[in-house]
Amino acid sequence: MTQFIIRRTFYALISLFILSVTIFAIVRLTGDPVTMLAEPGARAEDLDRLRAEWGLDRSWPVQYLTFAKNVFTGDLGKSFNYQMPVSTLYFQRLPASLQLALAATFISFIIGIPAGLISAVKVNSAWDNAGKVVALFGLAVPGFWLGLVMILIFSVWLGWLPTSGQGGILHLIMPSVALGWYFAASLLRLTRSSMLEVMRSEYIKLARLKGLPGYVVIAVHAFKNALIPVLTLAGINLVVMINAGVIIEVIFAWPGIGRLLYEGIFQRDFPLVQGVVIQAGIMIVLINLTIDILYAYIDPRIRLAK
Amino acid sequence: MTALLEVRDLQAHYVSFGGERVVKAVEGVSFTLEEGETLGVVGESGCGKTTTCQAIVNLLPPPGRIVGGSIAFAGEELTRKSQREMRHIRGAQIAMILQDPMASLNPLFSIYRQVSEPAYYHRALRGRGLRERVRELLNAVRIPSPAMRMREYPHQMSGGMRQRIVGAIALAGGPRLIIADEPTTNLDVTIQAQYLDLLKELQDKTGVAIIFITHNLGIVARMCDKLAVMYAGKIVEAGTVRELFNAPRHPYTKALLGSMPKLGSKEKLLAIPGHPPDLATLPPGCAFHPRCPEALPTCATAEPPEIQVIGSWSARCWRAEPQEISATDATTDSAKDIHAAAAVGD
Amino acid sequence: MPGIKITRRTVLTSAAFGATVLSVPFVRGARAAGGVVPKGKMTLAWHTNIASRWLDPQQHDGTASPDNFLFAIHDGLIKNLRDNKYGHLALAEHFDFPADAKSATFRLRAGLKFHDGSPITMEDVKWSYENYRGSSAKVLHEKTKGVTIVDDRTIRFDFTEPFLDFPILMGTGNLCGAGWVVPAKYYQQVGKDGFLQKPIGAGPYKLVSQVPGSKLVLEAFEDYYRPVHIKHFEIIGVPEAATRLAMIEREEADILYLVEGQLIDRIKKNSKIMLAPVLSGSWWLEFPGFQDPKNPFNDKRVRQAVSLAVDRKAINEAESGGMGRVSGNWINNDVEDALDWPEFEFNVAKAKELMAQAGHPNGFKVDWLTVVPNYFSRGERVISQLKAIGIQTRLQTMERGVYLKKMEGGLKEWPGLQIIMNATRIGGSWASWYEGMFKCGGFQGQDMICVKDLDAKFDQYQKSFNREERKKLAEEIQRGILENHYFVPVFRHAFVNAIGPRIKAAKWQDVFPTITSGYAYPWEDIELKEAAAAQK
Amino acid sequence: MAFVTEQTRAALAGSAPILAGLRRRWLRLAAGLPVVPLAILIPFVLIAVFANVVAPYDPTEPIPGAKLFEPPFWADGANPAALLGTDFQGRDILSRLIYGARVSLIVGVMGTIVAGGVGTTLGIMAGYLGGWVDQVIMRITDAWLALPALVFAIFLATMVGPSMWNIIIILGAVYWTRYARVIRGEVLSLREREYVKLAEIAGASSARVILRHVLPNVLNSAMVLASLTIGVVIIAEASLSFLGVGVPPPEPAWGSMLADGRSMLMVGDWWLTVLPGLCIMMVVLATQLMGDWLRVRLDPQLRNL
Repeated sequence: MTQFIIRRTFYALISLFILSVTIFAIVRLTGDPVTMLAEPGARAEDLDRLRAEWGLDRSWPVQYLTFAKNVFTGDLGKSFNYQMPVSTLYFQRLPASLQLALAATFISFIIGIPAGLISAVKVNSAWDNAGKVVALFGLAVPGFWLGLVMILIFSVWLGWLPTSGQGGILHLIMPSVALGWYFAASLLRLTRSSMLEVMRSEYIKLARLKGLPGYVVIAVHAFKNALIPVLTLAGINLVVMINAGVIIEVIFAWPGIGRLLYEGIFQRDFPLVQGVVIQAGIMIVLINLTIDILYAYIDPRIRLAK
Repeated sequence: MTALLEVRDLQAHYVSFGGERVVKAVEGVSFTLEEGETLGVVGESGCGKTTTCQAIVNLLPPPGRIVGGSIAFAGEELTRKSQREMRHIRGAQIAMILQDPMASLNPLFSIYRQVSEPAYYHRALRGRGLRERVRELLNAVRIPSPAMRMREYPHQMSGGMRQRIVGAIALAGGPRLIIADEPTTNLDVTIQAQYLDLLKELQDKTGVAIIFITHNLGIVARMCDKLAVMYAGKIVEAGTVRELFNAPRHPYTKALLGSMPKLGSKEKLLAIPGHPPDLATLPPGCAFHPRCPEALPTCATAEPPEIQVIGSWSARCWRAEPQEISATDATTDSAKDIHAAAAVGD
Repeated sequence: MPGIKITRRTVLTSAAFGATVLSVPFVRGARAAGGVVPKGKMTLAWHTNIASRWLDPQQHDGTASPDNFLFAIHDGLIKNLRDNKYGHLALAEHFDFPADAKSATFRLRAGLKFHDGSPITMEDVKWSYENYRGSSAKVLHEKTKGVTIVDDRTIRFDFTEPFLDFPILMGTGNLCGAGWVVPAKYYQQVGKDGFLQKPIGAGPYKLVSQVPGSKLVLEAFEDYYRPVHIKHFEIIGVPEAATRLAMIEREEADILYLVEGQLIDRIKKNSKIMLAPVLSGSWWLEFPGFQDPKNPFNDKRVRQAVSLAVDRKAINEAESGGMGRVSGNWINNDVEDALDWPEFEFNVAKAKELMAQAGHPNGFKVDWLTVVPNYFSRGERVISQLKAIGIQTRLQTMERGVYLKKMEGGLKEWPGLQIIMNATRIGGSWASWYEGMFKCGGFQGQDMICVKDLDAKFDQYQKSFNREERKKLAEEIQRGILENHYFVPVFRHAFVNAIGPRIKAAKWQDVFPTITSGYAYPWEDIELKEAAAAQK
Repeated sequence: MAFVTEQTRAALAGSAPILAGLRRRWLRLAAGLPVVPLAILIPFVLIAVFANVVAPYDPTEPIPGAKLFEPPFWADGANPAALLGTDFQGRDILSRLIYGARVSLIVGVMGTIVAGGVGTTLGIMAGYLGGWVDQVIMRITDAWLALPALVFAIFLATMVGPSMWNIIIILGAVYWTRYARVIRGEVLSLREREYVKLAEIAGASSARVILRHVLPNVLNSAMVLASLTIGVVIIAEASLSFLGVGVPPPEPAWGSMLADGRSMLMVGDWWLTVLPGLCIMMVVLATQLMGDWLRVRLDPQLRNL
């Protein structure tokens, strides 16, 4: 088991290395943060001064080594635009993103899981189709459009909800629905396939054969088992929502990490983009690693194979 | 006195999307089972054995449906019962042991919870009484230190132990009939033998009737009183184990018996040539005729009727004939071989 | 020299002029004698994120973004305000810039304070100038021989040579931050990073709290030397234009920046919202690599035909709701030494004739037309207008960072035959425009334009200390560009902002009075309607 | 067990039964087609194919004489020449929607094919060849998953310049990872199947085994994934348009129509965005439902017959 964990950790580090090199190179290939400031009034000397101050006058390998070395010491570098450590910014924004992501996860649950359950239990019924269409709707429209239409209806026309920004629970409703609905479809699918798989399992057959009431079989025996992969997916979705809720955060002026990344990309704030991406990568890798280890713990066959 | 279970002309079909494909998994199956008796049902995969059993407990997986016939259990007609009524039969009157002990237990519930459920729902046991009952059951299936084991989870158990726990679950509701669907397929040989012994012992103790679904004739020889051989959704031959093993009338039964390795022989397993037919597109006449070494011209055109050989012994074959009273009754050599083979297992 | 006198007079007159124009608020301020009690709350929906470095004048990046924030939190010795381009007296009550331009003396108002209550001392002014490291720092420090504290309210800057641009740099909030005063002790104590977290300045609003990048919560600074009318002031970064509109519709925001051109007509009809079309950057077409004789744009007649084929009025109508300006010069006319130039003619027939004379009666194909991102629609309009004279081309869209990178890369990034629809921002000086956009080696000119005789004249201009000569050279250079159609000016677009119903404003200029900026400062002068001010 | 040998023998006989099985599966597909998704998709596909016949105007040129932002037919002051009104350039919205079907469907389908092609190939290579090839491919896949699509899209747009085809490449490059993962898993389990093992023992070359035994068997999963990806790709194109790096104008993609018109939503001209939004929604919903149906039909894991 220890060997398994070591091996998986090693793989994870390789993936992170590839990720860091890729992101390092591609942000640099697409522009120059200093050029973004090159407006009349700025002078070549100012630009050179900024390049030197931001460490961009050094060669790429040197820049990368500094970056990689710093990452190992937990330092993601300093944002050009904010003149603040990226990790400080990240953790400043994290609560807002986490709040939105948790609310969105909740929304995705209440849309996706019942629809998936109905879809699995009552295959091809009208309820199944209705649930499917509702859950798939979030995936079938672009998030920005859904967000804006909601703002139009609920803020501008009806005046029920504030348009944007972080605040009370009312501020949370529209962004979390817009974000969570997108993920509902994947939950629907996984809940359904996982339920169908569980329902076909021997232990559910046995549960029925025991003469348990139908709801006990479905809601207790089957659902509890079907929930494991669903929760795994929800965990990964949560990480994605925290780090990449770009469009929804932009539409709703939500002060989260996705917007930080968005601004970083358009401003070519290299340390910011690298930092957020690496941070997200670490979270994803960690969650995958945990899942792998947990599954290996449950199923010895995985442990022995690759 | 009515039989414990009387199945008459049972028909169960799977109708796929839109009805363009009908799989006649069970087509006119009849048999009876008395209290305390053991019936073996054998046949190749997909012959309708499992469907028959699922029909008995009215748990055909969709899109399966019972389309005809009757199932009388202790005088009550099961096919007319609602799912809610059936619920009180399942687990309480009829229990089932499934093929795969590894998969039959829910990995997320404790042994206690899983064993106690039938007693909880059917015998209304609660608290201390329930705990006592579980301990008894685990004792009965020879689980060591049951008080400790029942707090554990399936993944902490060995395969043999899990199958015994499945046995305990079957017994928990105090059923009169246990349907065991290939219960030992996934166990290794020594554990299989132990398990079969245990079942036999429990049957003796509780007087429960058992339907044993298997394709292992060794197990049949060891465990069963009666035998039904199924092919393509029909029972092609039925009778006592002794009768069928001694002088099988149906070529298919013969082929099955022939495919068993004889003790001490160097011969490997023999396969029956050809494939089992597609149940949605059965050949005309006798379903077995394409593979039958003794087929007559009539076999390809007309379906053979059920011919009563003697007593409850019947066969569906144009070649079968009613037997004279003076039939042999002694156990033949081949039957002895079979008993010996059963001791080793499949 | 008379020229210098004029300039000096300009500075002093500006102050006087400012005083007259501002007489209404000033009278009110004087009557209240600090008795204006700031009331109510105003929210500004800013159109991008809020980069923290904008909160520190010491690291002014030279763009037209920090001034929006500097004018709220900080204050300078002199600044651009209303129609005074750079000489409005702010912390200084007197500014003396002698004729030889070899020194400058400021006398500060009495009793000035920072937000933390500490007095503004001459040491603060000196430290802020000497440690300034933002845009133009090098030229300022190189040309400065010494900074002398004359007395506790007077400071003198001595220069190594005549430094004519000194007042422009010191007094233009969207160019340079050297003249903006930060508390030296506090700044050193918390460091430049700490300062961004909690900046302390001398401006009309002090920072209460912030979510870096997306929100600033400000409160009126009661000890400001001018009356501040609104108590609470929030700046929220809202990148999405449609959301900003919804906010002002819902009165969640009172002022918003940047309304898309296509919306102007619609919002004009909305009685609740007042549009503020501030004249902003100019747009023009340029022809990278036209110096190559094989390039069809090498022929002046072809460039002139392009100019004749562009329907500037239609573009202004569609893109700025007619609120932009169809001007002749590509250099904003409100920039010092900008040359006034008549509107260009729109005459397709004449354009076709010129094309035929140049040997392209059926026009020719241009690989791409690229427009400053994300103003793609105006590029599309130009493309369809050019079809009338047979110039066939397609729009090339790019993300902004990519566009700027390619501009900086010079001609090799623009292979084949291309047209660029370039633009610049508001403010600056004509020389900075020329240097940046046209001159050989300039950061957007690179090797794409390169007109040698004009560049030579520009070198002469930069070396000259003679104002007359400089003015003459400036005009010659601008005339040279326009007469030869090296650049084909299109229009000066409107940076359209919107004002919500809670703000007291008879016309939009009441809220956006400063001609050198697209923003709504001076913030302290903005007032809420009585009912809105009374709201909790 | 006695009867297993029969299956092994079938396997020894070669892959004929498998191919026959595949054919049978496809034949069975023809029956019981899902009505609703097809009723949506077929008209859209026809419109896309015959856009040049159906559309009343050139979608990239203003209607001569029409004003900007003319309202659609049901509103007051509508221009009868432009049934669904005009956009910010005075172009016919109906024509743009019609041509937009073509662009969006091409982007969706081709993006999916690129993603599916790359992902399936790499997945098969990783799963079948194993060893360091597997390691390299899977580590890249893992890294890719954490890479924001937007960063990548801007990067590629810089490298190759903006055009519809490059958007397709970008979306393909973003979405191949899910194929690689799923297909690799499938291949790993396929390798354990007897007929593949037997073919290997019989000395068939890797290429042959992949083509005859592996590919036909992973194709089902790839098809199901593809049907689910088309919609995601169409939506992703719209999101790229929102971020300013989508299909470049004047090409009429639904996504860019949506993004361009979105501010008009707040001033009352909702049809500019709602109409393309509805088109996207219908097509994506239909492809998703199609995908679900295909999945039930093709993916043996999930068939419940």
